[in-house]
Amino acid sequence: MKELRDLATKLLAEGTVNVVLGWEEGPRGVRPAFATDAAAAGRLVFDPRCTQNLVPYLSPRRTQVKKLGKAAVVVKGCDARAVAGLVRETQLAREDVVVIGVRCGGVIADPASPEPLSPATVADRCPGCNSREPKLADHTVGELPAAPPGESRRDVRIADLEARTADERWAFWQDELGRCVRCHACREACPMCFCERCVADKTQPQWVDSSPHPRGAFAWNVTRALHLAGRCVDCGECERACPVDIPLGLLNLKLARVASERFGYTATDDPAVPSPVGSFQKDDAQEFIL
Amino acid sequence: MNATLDKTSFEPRLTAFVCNWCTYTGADLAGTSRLQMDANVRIVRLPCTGRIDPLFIVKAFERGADGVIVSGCHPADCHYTSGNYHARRRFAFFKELIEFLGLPEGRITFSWVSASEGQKWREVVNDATARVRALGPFSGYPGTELPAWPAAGAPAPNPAPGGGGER
Amino acid sequence: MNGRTISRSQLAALVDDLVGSGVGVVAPVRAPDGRLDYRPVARLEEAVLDGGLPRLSLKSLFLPPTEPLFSFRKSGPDVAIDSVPTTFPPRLVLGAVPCDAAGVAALDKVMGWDYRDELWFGRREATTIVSVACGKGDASCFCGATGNGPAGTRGADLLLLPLDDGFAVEVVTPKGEALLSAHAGRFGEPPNEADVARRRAGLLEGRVEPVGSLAPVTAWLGGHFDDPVWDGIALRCHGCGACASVCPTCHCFDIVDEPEGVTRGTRRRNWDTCQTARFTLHASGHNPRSVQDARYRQRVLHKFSIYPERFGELLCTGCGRCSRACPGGMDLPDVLGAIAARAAAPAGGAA
Amino acid sequence: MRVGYYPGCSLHGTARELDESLRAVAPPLGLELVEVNDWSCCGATSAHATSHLLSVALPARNLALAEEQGHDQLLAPCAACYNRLASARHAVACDAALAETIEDVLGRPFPSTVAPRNLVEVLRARLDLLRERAVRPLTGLKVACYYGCLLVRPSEVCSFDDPEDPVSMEEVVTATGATPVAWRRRLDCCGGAFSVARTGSVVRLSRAILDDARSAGADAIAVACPMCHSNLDFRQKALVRRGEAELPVLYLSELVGLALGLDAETLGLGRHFVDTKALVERALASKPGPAAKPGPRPSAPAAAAKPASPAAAGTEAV
Amino acid sequence: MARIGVFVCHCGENIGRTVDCARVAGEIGKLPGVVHSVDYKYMCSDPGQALIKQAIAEKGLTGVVVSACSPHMHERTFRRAAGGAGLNPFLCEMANIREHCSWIHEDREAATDKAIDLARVIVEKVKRNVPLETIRIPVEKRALVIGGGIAGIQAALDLADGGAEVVLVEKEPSIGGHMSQLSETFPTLDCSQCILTPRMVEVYQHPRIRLMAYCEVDAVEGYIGNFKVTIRQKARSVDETKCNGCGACQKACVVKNVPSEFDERLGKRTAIYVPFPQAVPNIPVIDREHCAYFKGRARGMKKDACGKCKEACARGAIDFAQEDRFVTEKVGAIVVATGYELYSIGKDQPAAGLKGYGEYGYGTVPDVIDGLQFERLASASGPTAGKLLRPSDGKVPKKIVFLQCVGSRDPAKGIDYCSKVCCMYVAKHTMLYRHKVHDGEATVFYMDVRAAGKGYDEFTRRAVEEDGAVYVRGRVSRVYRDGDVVKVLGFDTLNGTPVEIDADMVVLATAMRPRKGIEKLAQTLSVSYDRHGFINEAHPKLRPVETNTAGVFVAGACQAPRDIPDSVAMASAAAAKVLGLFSNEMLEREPTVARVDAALCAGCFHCERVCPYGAVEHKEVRDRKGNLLKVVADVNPGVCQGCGTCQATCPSKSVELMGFTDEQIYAEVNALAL
Repeated sequence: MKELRDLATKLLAEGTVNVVLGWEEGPRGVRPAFATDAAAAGRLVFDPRCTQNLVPYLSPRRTQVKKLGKAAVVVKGCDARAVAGLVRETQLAREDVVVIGVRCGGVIADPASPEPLSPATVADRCPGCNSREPKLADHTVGELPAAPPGESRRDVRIADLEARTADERWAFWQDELGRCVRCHACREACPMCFCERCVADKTQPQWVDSSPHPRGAFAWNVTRALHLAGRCVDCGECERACPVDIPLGLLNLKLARVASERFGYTATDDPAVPSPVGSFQKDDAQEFIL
Repeated sequence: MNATLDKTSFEPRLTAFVCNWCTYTGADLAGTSRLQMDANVRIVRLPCTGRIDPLFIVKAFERGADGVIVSGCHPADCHYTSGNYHARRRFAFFKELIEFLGLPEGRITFSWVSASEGQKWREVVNDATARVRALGPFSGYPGTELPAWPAAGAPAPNPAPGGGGER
Repeated sequence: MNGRTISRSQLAALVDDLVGSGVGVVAPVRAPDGRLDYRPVARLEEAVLDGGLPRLSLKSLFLPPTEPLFSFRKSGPDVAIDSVPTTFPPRLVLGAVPCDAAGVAALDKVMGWDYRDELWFGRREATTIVSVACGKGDASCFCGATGNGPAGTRGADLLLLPLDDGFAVEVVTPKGEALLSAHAGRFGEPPNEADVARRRAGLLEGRVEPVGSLAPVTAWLGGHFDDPVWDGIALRCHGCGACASVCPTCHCFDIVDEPEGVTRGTRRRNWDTCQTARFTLHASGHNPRSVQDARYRQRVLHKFSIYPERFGELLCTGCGRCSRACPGGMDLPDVLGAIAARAAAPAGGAA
Repeated sequence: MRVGYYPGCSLHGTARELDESLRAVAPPLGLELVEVNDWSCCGATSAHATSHLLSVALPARNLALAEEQGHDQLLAPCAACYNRLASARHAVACDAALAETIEDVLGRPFPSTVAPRNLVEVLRARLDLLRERAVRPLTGLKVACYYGCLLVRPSEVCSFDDPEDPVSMEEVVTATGATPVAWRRRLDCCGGAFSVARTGSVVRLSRAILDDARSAGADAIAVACPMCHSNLDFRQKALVRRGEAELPVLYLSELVGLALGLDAETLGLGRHFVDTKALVERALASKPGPAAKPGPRPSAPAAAAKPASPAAAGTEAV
Repeated sequence: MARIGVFVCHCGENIGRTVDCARVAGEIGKLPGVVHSVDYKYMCSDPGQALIKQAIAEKGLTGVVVSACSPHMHERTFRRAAGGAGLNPFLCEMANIREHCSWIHEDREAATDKAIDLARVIVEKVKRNVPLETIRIPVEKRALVIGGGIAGIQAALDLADGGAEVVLVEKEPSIGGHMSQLSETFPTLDCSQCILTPRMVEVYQHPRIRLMAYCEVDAVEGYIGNFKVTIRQKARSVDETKCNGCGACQKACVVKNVPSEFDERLGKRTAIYVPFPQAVPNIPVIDREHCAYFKGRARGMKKDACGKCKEACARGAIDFAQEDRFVTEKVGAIVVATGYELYSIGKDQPAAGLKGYGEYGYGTVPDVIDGLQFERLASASGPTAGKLLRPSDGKVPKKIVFLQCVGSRDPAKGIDYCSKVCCMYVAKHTMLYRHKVHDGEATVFYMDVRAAGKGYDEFTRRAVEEDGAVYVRGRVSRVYRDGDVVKVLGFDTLNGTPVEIDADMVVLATAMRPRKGIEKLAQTLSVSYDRHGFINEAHPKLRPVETNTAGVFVAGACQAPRDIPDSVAMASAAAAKVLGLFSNEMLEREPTVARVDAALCAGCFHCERVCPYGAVEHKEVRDRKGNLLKVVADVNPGVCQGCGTCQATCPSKSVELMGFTDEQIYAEVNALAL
């Protein structure tokens, strides 16, 4: 923790950056901090409650954060993949941001929870994490803690869903998506959703009905998942942001598997690795095409 | 959603998104060769499979289609050299997602039909129609018609698309 | 206190009577993921009356996330309209949390202000709300500060106060009284006054609300539109509007015409939120609230300044859902506290 | 590999040596022959000459039995039986009306899942095993491969090899170590079923085949059809002119058996009219390796001599 | 509000028979925005088009929908008609109720319902059409001709004489193609060298033709009017600028036994060779596979294994170090004239689905040869200097049997088409044979003699009546060597008897197939080809020399089996088409190209990655004070071909493909709801 605060204070003092994006104690557990001075830098923390991915604040659409000047951002391994995503799609120049990587041993699902990190409270994405030390980082702080506890529940849930019949799956998703109120928190919280105007907001024509009835919810969630196919960095923010707790992560993970099994692409924090979107191989599998 | 089902047996409605250079011309060839086929398919012409967006397919189902056909040039034959390669990746993601969401496999048919394959186009049309007829009407999106009371919080759970359910 | 008591078994029987007589009963139900939702129930066993706050507020039973206003069908020059029924069969909400019931009461004002919303009031008249005093408040609850409290009766027709077995029943409105007399046999003798008072006080024990009285806040807000406190207040807010979706009192909606073919379509009303940039985007491209600070200020002002100014009561029942739902870590009580501090300290004072 | 086995009437009668040799070579080649029980005659020439329906129904019955007994392949070593089974299957596939009538006749739909296989096809599929286990390669033996007309024609029915220029038998013969000779009348008819009705034409045709094989320097003729074998071997005494050397006629399975080191008795070589002793000595003369395990003895008691077939009695040398 | 005019065509009874056109017009007339809806017998006729013009004028139509045949047939016709009446042509669309409806359905009610749906779809689309102006782009007035056979030569000469620059690329060391291998040509029997060589020299000397022999097309980018072609100049190992074709090197070459491709392996050639005496360019090529020097190098020898040709060359033109070089050319149009090759008769076949004729003994019996080999034997510049001698023992064959249709018209062998020219050249062969061997007996096994050209049938009659060729109608079942005689077993179907001939030589008239590697070239040009590999023409009757790819034309036998007269005619037609293209300064291009809305583009540049033509560029968006706001994508209308892949890939749909915008397609899909 101290190492992080000292680094932040030094960067601010040197003028290398004008603001350090990190986490600080808040009224409900930890919350994002925009430290622009030593005092604020002194309040930066890092512990298993720092679930939230701060990279969405680096998107060009966040004009207020941009106004604060050059930023440094504290990133876990999953967050670093989001930085690579923005760099890969020319939303962020790598040299315009200072990345402070933090070695992470897994975070809890709800940042406001007082519970310690345990197999029960660990975030779904953490068990089996392969990027506990982010490679894309200008500085890396903290010792490498033990591997995240617990087993991944989502592999089991996907396998269980895949084992069901098509109609059972349809009923499951219609029920889950039936709760969607189209607040688009999943979109606003996602680092990779940086469109100037989302296709769901395009009214001429209204491809995606704006109403939260099953037809609109289905069209929206299909579009969101597809637009993240091969781009999702698996940071879990969409599922955490959903006020009605729809298991959106399952859709993203399913397509992430398709991207790796079919096209050999796994989410990575190396911006040089091209995303499978917009590229192809002459011999891509086409067993499903007559 | 109030399709008049006066005919006893269910006649599926299929929308076909095809590329202008190969499958559309292949369908023309099937026409000039007078190859008789089912009349359930309506063709929407697009310049290339590269232009076919999953949004079209979802919208087709929203507007009453029971099945969708997507077809274009064989790989390496694309008039625009690579439109079908990009489409193939896009369709791969879309098919895996939509089947994970529970749409039965037979509802959407992907195929490559070249300008000289009038015969194959007929088979694609007839087979797809038969598959969709067997699956029954796509029950659309219950809850989007006039409200079924009581609209208590979440809408009433939805019957599975495969189930009969008058459309 | 013209209260009565009702045992748990009698309450179950009452529910059976109601359902049997065609009155839809809605109550908090535990969903597979452990959270609560207001859902229709057939028997009392399905309901969870002491589980705390459901996911979405009671508002969704009166102003659903989406509802059709009418369907239209064109043939040649003329247009046929299928309108929507505005009278609804009777139903009863059992186990509403007081802060939800209070929200519905607050909204009655704006829904009947200059234009009477038939759909809203159609549902209101058909519904009897039976609240249950809330013992499950957490650090984000501040229903007291908004003048209602865990055993508040605002918006409720009957208030049930949990006893050892069953509940003490407090009649709040004539509709509540009518329910009591219609099913008099189900209700027992009035409760022991002292016991009720003791339990009511017990609800308040050990509750520390994150923010004190809001009167000074309302007063201050009126004149400080450009105060520096607003600068950077919403830096961490994503502008997604999840808070508005879960809020019992947010009631903005968008009206859209959805075509279903060339000649047919439906006009629908959907929930909307002032927190998104699109909410105030003009056709010209200009947006009066272009930054998130302005939008968040609008949310605070509408609830704690504009609504009180017009209707004399807060547009917030202190349920705390917005803080719990916020992915960005925004916390309304914390903001209100900061404003209260600023109101108290006349000059300077860091936000 | 488990294969349904349809011996057909001739393999239980005049062509018993084909059955014996096949059963003997099957185990070393990793083949498990499971005889279809209750099989009946395939109708051969008499059926397809008289009634098309009969010529399809009889094979259909046998294929149905094979399917019910769990076989997806049915080995019919006799070229005529194979041809009938394959033709029936083809006829039904092309004619929906016929398929329906067969369904009524058979009481079940035509068993299209069972694929008829002939002797050459099955042996060619095991060439690598044959080369590996040919302990006594027949080096130096020159063999004329005789397909006859039923094995590769009509092309749309018997599509396992090129109808005009087949190579499958040559491949099997090469695998046994012997050398196939290039000769002309590989695909010419030997007279077939006319051996009784018009013996004159059979003599003319068969003699032309023997002469051509002999002029091509063959030491023996390999055949895969009992009909051809009987016309060339059984009738050879009547065809050979004075002073010409006789030409032994062997079934392909017998040749393969020799290469696998099996003895003449097991392969039924003693049953031939044209003496095969000289040829067997030559084969035995080559380097003997460990004797391959002979197949199970056929259940029927080994008859000493071939019963005098009625045809032989009635004719005299022409 | 839209004012749409709908015109339902009966197309005589092609549509009217199974579609109730009046009901279609009636139903569509009820749609909002449709102010005029009629049906008529022949919309594409003059009176039909007049109906459209009149309706546009009288009713002030803002859009026209013609429900008739396929847009591929008459979209251009009706757009021109609408344009003529002052309506922007791109506000006129067609609904395909013939090929996609009336012709493929019998049930009149179902076909009519479908026709109504298809018309409604296009009406809704036209309501969202926007007027578009054709795009004008500069045209590179240079043409690329691929293939230096007679078709390529003719096209190149016509183009050059028409004023266009030409780049003629030929894979072999010399131009001339298969025609240069022929002795005489039918039906006039004039010697092919005499009529071809002057043309070849004309090509060589023509100021506007850049002849690139021994070169291959490697890659083609760009689009009509602006192709960028990468051409691989294969290393000849001879410096073209120094060599004057004196032939000293060939005399000096020690390797003399390489089977000559030009002589179809009947003759021999040296390692450094010129294919034939009249070769153009007359510059030798070193065959590195057989040349002793290069074989030495291949084995890693440091010392030069041989250098005889270098020593013999007075002008030092031999250059062993020469490597393949790549040249790029900018051209406005491409003519494919790669010609044919003969079907290989033997066992191994180049393409799947093809089978050989083991039973004809080609390759095992030396005296069984194919048509081109007979031409080489008969040719004065051939291996036997024109004397007909059989390859096995060099004797004069007294009896020759010719077999027609070897490969052609034989679905079992994978080729079901007729190769069109064999009947003529076999008749020619019988004549040449009789002229050289007066007592020779020529027998021809045929199925039907197809000699349909001008003077063709008379030519085959002459072969029979004057030169005594014996035509036997029937197939040959087997050809095999019997002693020193070639036995031919056939059957005469006319008198029902088998035929057995002891011939001295057998000539097989084999099928014509497109050149090996045609598929790869077609894919490089993104041109489609049929299952045999022949290039697909745009329309068999109406656009025979064009392909579906704008700017790529086709001539000669690469499009289908074709004889010399047809190939020359087709070459001139292709040249005419190209000259038409070059005749105007700017090329008019369909305006259906993509446009980016800079306000909505987030600059993720997925579109740039998927664009096959590199039409997406970066554009900076600055505010009035000039500081950079963002960098967005921008489409160059000249380069964009309108495939629309960018729009389907763009997450926010900020790019719109004119003619197939989101609004239009949404309206089409929406119109399909009942």
